[in-house]
Amino acid sequence: MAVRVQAAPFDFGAECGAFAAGRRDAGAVVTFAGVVRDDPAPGGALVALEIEHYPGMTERAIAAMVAEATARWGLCDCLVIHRHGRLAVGEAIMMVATAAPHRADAFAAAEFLMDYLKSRAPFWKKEIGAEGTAWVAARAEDEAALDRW
Amino acid sequence: MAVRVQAAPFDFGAECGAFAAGRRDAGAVVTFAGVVRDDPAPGGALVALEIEHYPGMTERAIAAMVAEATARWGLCDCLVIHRHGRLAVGEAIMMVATAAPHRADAFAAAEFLMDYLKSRAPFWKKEIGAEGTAWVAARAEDEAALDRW
Amino acid sequence: MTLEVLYFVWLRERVGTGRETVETGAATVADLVAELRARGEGHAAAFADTRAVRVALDQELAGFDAPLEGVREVAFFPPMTGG
Amino acid sequence: MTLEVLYFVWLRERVGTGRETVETGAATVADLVAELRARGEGHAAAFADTRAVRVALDQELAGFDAPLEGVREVAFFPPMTGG
Repeated sequence: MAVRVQAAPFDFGAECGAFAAGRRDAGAVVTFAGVVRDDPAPGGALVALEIEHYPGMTERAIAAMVAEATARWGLCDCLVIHRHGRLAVGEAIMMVATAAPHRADAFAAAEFLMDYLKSRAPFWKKEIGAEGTAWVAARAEDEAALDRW
Repeated sequence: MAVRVQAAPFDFGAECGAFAAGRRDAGAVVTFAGVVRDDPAPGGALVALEIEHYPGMTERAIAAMVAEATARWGLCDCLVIHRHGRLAVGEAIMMVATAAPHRADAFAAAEFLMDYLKSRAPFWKKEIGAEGTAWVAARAEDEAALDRW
Repeated sequence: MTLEVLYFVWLRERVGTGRETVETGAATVADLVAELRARGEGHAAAFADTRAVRVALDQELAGFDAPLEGVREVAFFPPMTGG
Repeated sequence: MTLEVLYFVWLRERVGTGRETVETGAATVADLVAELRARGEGHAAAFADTRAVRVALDQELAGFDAPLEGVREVAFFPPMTGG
């Protein structure tokens, strides 16, 4: 189990490779990467995303989610990486990886972690456009997604 | 969109990295890897897995699943790699990757592809143990998993 | 008509070959299976319980009641276990 | 009691600081918010609509009716948008 909250970029492919390497225990590995999408922003296209977070609480909140997912779906291993600071379009914001004996558990745990990271980990996104900035508003469907767990 | 059916090993990390690289269109990338698990087999522990397939039909069947998933969940991209032949414990059997603007679609498409690959693509697994071999029987829950789509 | 008949996995092991060319007048898959069973012990063992057998016609999954007209390749195999 | 009060995102922008030390006798988060509102225009703007505000006590999410006894750090922020 590992949780990393960092400003530095990470290499999604290398992380996936290292996470899956030599697993004899888990038949199923699921990974998710969130990427800065080329969305409309103030003044046209998105230039960058700025992510603020709450140091200390961030790590606690993610560790609690990871512990719950691990217990609930019997995970063999779990990894969460989430960046903060300024990110350009096309860069990976965060990733989750889960390993379990069977695929249904690995998928469910990854989706659970994503839903909770979206709405219960203290990160906030600001869109930086060519002519202005705007904080991203929480989406009702992200909050509603928690109800399924 | 790419489908590869091959005897040669593939590098899961490198494939994940290449698939996610520079995505400006898709905010969400989901990948799945199936790994040969250290399960009980005839004569004790599993030594290897031997995968038989139906050349020609395999590629057609997977291409049809990929086309359906792409249309249904509006995928930006999709990759399926599935090996055949002999695989050692810890080796990756197959992988799926999906990219979509939002995570719910990327997850659903990856799970759909996995469910269909399990039960509708012509692959069959044989377990090679220390003292014998046995064809893996289809699991009722894998067939039942198709009902949700 | 002339059909290429393919066998996979334990059907191949029981029949003793993965492929044979069959001359037949069978109208459906079920008719063909009845003919194949009569070919010998191996074939009879392969088709002893057709609930455990799946069929593909020209590489598309089909049922045992499917007509064979126009078909060139028939494949028999157990439920799939990929992924 | 002495509390460290933290503000994030647009609450920080409106209040004009990310952190302040507050001397208070407030029993609950709601009481504290009422006191903070009276500190000036920026604070009042930050807490104009508390439906859009979330609170954490010592880095755990809490409700506005939560008691402050024993708490050292109170953080206010909008709904989270990570992932």
